Amino acid sequence: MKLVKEKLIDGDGKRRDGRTFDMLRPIKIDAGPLKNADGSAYIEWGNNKIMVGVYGPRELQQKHLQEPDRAIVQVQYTMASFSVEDRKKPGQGRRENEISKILSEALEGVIISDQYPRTAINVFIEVLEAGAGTRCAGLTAASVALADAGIPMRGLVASCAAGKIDGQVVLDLDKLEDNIGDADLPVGIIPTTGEIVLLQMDGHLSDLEFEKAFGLARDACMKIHELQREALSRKYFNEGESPKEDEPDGEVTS
Amino acid sequence: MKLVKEKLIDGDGKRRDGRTFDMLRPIKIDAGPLKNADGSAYIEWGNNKIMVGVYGPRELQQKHLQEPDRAIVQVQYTMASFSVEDRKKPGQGRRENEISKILSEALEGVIISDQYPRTAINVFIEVLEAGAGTRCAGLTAASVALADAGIPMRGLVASCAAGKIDGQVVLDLDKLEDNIGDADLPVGIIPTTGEIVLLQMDGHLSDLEFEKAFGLARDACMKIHELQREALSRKYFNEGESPKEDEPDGEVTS
Amino acid sequence: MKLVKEKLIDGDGKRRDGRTFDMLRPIKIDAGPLKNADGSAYIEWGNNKIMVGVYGPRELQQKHLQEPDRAIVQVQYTMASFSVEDRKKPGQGRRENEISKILSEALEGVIISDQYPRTAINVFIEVLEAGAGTRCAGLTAASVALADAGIPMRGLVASCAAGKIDGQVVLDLDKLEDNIGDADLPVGIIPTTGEIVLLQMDGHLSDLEFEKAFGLARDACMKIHELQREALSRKYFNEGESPKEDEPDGEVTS
Amino acid sequence: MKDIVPELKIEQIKKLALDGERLDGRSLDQFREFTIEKDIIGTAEGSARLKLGGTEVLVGVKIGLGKPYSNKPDHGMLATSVELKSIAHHTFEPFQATTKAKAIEISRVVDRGIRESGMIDLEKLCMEPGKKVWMANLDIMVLDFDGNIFDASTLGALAALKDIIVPASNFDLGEDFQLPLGEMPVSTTFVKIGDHIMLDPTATEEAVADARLTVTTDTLGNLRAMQKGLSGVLYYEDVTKAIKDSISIGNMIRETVRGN
Amino acid sequence: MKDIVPELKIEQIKKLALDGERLDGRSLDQFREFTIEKDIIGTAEGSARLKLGGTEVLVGVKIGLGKPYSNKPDHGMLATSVELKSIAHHTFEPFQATTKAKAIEISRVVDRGIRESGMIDLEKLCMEPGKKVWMANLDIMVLDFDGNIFDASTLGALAALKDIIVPASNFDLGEDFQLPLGEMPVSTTFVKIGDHIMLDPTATEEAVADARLTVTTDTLGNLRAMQKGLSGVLYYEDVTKAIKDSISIGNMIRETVRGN
Amino acid sequence: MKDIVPELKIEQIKKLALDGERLDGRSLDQFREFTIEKDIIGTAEGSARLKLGGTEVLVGVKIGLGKPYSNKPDHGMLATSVELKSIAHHTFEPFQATTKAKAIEISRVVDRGIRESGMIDLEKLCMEPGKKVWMANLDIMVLDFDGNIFDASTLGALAALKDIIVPASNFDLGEDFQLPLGEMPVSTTFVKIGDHIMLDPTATEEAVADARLTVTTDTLGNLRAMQKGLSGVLYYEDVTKAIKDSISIGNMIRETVRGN
Repeated sequence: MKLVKEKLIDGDGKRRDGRTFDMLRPIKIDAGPLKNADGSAYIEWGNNKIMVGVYGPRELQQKHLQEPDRAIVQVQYTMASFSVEDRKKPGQGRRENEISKILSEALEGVIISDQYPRTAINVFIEVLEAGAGTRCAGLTAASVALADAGIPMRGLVASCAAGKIDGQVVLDLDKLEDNIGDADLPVGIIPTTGEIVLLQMDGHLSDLEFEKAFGLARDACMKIHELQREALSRKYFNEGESPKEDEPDGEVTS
Repeated sequence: MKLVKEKLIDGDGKRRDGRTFDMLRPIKIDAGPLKNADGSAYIEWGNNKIMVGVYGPRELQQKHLQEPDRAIVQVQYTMASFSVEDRKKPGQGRRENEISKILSEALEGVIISDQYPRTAINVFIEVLEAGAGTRCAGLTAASVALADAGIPMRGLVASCAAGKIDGQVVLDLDKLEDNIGDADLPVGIIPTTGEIVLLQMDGHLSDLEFEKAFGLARDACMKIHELQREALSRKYFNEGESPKEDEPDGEVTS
Repeated sequence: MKLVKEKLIDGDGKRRDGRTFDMLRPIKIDAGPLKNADGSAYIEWGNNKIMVGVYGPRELQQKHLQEPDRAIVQVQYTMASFSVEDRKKPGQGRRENEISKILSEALEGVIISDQYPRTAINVFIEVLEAGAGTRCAGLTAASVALADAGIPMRGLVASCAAGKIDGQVVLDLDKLEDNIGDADLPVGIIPTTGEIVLLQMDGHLSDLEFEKAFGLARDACMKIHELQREALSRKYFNEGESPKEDEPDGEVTS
Repeated sequence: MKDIVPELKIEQIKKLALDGERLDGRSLDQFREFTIEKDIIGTAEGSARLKLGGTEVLVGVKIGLGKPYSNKPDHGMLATSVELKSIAHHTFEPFQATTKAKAIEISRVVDRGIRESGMIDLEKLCMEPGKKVWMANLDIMVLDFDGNIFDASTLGALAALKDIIVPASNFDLGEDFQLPLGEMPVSTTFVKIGDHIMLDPTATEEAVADARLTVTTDTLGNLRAMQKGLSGVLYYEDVTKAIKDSISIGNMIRETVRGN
Repeated sequence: MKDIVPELKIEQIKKLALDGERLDGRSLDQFREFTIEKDIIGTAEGSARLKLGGTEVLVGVKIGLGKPYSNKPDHGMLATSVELKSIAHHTFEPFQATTKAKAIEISRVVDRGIRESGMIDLEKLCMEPGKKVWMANLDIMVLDFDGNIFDASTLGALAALKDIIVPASNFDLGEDFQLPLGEMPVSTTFVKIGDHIMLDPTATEEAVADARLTVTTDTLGNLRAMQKGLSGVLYYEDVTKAIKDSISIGNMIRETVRGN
Repeated sequence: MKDIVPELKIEQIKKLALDGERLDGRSLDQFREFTIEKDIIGTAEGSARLKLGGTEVLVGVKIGLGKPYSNKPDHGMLATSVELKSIAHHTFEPFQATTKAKAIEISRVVDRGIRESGMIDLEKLCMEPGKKVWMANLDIMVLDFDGNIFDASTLGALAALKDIIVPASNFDLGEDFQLPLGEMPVSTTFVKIGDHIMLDPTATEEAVADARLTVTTDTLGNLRAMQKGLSGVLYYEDVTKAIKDSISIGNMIRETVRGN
């Protein structure tokens, strides 16, 4: 089996699924689908299907990890065995370990955690089907689940990747684009402040391409932020597609 | 290597080892063979050879498992690497884990454990040679070992399986009968009260066959119960084959 | 690939690297190369390259291992994955586990540890390249690292192996000699007192050969002891090859 | 400190049970409503999301090739796992021995029900005896827990196994074909609290139960698997009643699943 | 008990930074001196000891044969590990989850930098597509820790990978040949403490840092890998400044390594 | 809290030893009685139950096929394990590092004694060099513990290995044949308590011992393996005395085993 490098963008600038360079895949967010978790969210983003549950703040069992002045955030990002083409072996792999760590750090910077000393906030990100961009989708859903749990945050984190395929900078790579593309740049920000909480990159980007890719991702995060607020509004205000105008923008403080 | 379904019962109703449908394999029980364990028993049952040792009640190291009003029972059922035809890999397998759990529960319901809050009673069942029916043989021996340790119980548990081979309900399957038979029904009861503490089944039984099989197993448990009492009598009263007439039936309370 | 038994000693009594039966391989010891460790030593001995770091005495995390009247010594002997011809798999193997245990015991007998109740002294022996005799080289370097950490000892331990090749008793086997030789006898002693803290042997030795081999190893330990003292002197007294005459012989008490 | 809440709860449950009632308004032998969503995971050959009351499981089936077990050289293979994910309940800690043991017991009971009923016709999944057979990895994730994972898992597995296409052509092994199925087993789980037997327990009922009994039956009303659990005892009459109920209720459940 | 020392340390570091100074006398964008010893391990095809200030890593590369990944059947393989050995710092406990997670993150970032830059020409390491390829095991041991293992590891890896002879003749696979190398990536790691961005942090600086950013660049000044860490946030300007610095400083570092 | 009992016990043991006596009435260089039951496990090619005083071990040997070690391509394989089962003593916790380390040390010493004496003629167990050789899995379970597992294990292993039939016909590899045996090594273990050397220590003696020495000798009185243990020191005279005793007592033990 030899991978032939397919053409990912056609003459009209259309990608294989018809998107232009600056378009997101379809995204659906549902706030609060789980009964037991203190907060939860379900996201479908392209082929990605991810369930997130939040427990806490609750007493941290491992005393040596307790922080005397704040809650710690423990994200556990896990791929279901059936979430990928070749069945994933049970147990946390190194990739899942790394993503869990960087998502923990990303959220810890956003949560106003000094009200909860010596506790842990546990965020379980269960990837049910993986189709490229799971860390961004997971982080996006985790924000919603934390808000659903009533945990005070300085803002909702929205996350999205940009990348490069066929030498062009584009938004939100799908699985094939990610596999045979030239670069991937996952970004997580608080859209209301521009603070960057997640930033990774691998592949091959010039500094100008980086600027363009980052811009695409940042703009997309604004749109994703709207979807997050709509999901929360649907749950808490029984509203339709748009949140209240007078609600403080993305602020979810208790 | 293709398994040809052998005939397990001949025209005279005899099984491969000459037993009729309602006969047990030979059983030998020895109470108290070990010096260090607080109680112990060794059982040979057909080809099964099993050593059981009991420690406790003793302080439970893992605080989070302590029960404030009673002792917990921790059975560890282990197969020796050489106990089966194909060498068993070291470490507890899933089958051993399940059997340990159901035997723990079976014995916990029998032990009068409220005198020993926050402690554990550890029962180690070491299968030295396995020849079908190890969980029943192990449970039977564990009862004797507990009695040998002086742990108060509401009664001795006796255990035996019935099953179905060649379409007929029979008692106490041996290894080949178990492998190619139609059903297996392990039962553990307190013969003096009829209380069921262990019940599993797999295969294919109609409700009438179940009744017949359960009846066979229950009757066999009565006989096994006698063997258990004899083993304890031999140790504690230096008697021969029969226990004292005036001893309370199967009751081993301190 | 069939191992042909090579001739290890030539007609002139010379070994493959030119050594006679009673010669050591070249040894270089450096005291205190590491900044963070409380004490450290680096040793090159033939092809062996070993770094040793000491931490402690420090509070022992695992309470159940604490000794109320003394420090315990925990040696961790580890081979780097690239230290041997066939890459070593990660994780502690059984051989490393055994060597860690016997080296812990060897050093525990030498350290004056009753000043430090409930603590641990951790000795990390990192084998960077292994060329036969790593346990002796590691023990020798560990002594120096402990002295560098200021931990009081009844004396410096020196260690060396003797063995048998081509039927002759010789000192300090190299890798090929160890692989195809007849016997190996690692010895660790306090040269100033003759106390034996490490002794292992495998292969084939008569009692007379044992006596000869032990004698060779003991004499070599005297020389190694000098090298240890020189290394410490270079660090602490900025001296050349020989330590102060009036320094108590090998005593390194605080 | 002894937790006093369970004792109060037990009293309440027993009192209600005297009138044949339960905390959530069901009768003692009533199964909760359940819903099934099928084929939701694109990377799995079969999948289903099953909600049984407040319990939710997600089941995925991956089909691959493997070397058969040496004692079943001409049979395909089934491997069943149940994961009690931390996301599902605050007491689930997958790395703790107790959670692990629970998950193993459930997965083995679910596996036996499916295997012993012959639901999957494993003999038809042999490609080359002793060398190459099809293997179904049946993985069950518990996402939300309100009791009775035994039955929720079996039901979810049934739904996920239905209508699976074995992707033989992907492996250059001929044409794709439908996973050959036989019997459709249904498991029903009862708990005993005091003298009362209750079907399909909630998490609250399980927490105070004395004994548990799972009975798996097939279309013809035959027993295919049973498992008693917990440290309380059962009497013979408890068991025969459970078997009787299991057969009749199992048939109703089976019809509902078939309809999906 | 809350440790008060870090807070005092932070104040001191921030105060110095206002004047562009640091505790060890460096300027904010100054990389520490480093030394490289090459080919010190006889049992490894490549090796190097790298000291960067008080940080010391030992890198060994073993070359062997393996079966290629199914999605890269015609590529050789690279496997990178970083070990935070207990010998290196009193806080490193390799069996604790936190130490393990740190080591995994570093090894994956180092690996991505090397892999994505194409430093090793993996396509030239295929012997038989889908069956047999050369595999480089790149193992990095941290022996002494004073901050910035990210860059120390990448630098040590560069040095160890240079001039490796693939021992093909040992495996009866033709003549030995030089490991084919392409780009030489350099990683530079910054921390943000308060409003200040500092290059190549010491252990003390890392301990009080708010955020961390590693930027790996190639000869042409292109980005090959980036990784933000820690729970503090960065602003876009922080990132673009780091990229700019990384490119210029990376070139200087690269020259130094080439000289070795 | 410091346990005072061992100190009292030490005093008593030392006092007795001055008169050449021990707690259980033996002389200092007296080995305990032992009994051997052979071939008790039907599923093992070889087995034995050995009781040495209050110590009981069960040894099973399974014979199978395997790929030889790359550095011994024409030798059969031996793998020895010792398990310190919880059933044997209240201090044995197989998952704790200390119990595990003890078990590993014992198994390696037992293995070296058997391997280095050439007891099993491994060269005769090669079927196809580099590809297929016979493998003996020697598994030793400790069921009851009253000291000196080293010698009990070696003795049990000797008994279990005697008269093994290699089941070649089961594997279509020709006729069954007797496992080829050479030397019969015997190990003797001493402890030093204060100034006294005692053979074959009980659990009580081991608990208070300063140092331990195991010496394995063959028929000709040659040394085959030695192992010093514990943190006390030995003097050269202690070792030479132990070797002398080991040779003479080893011969007596060997005769007893041969008789079984």
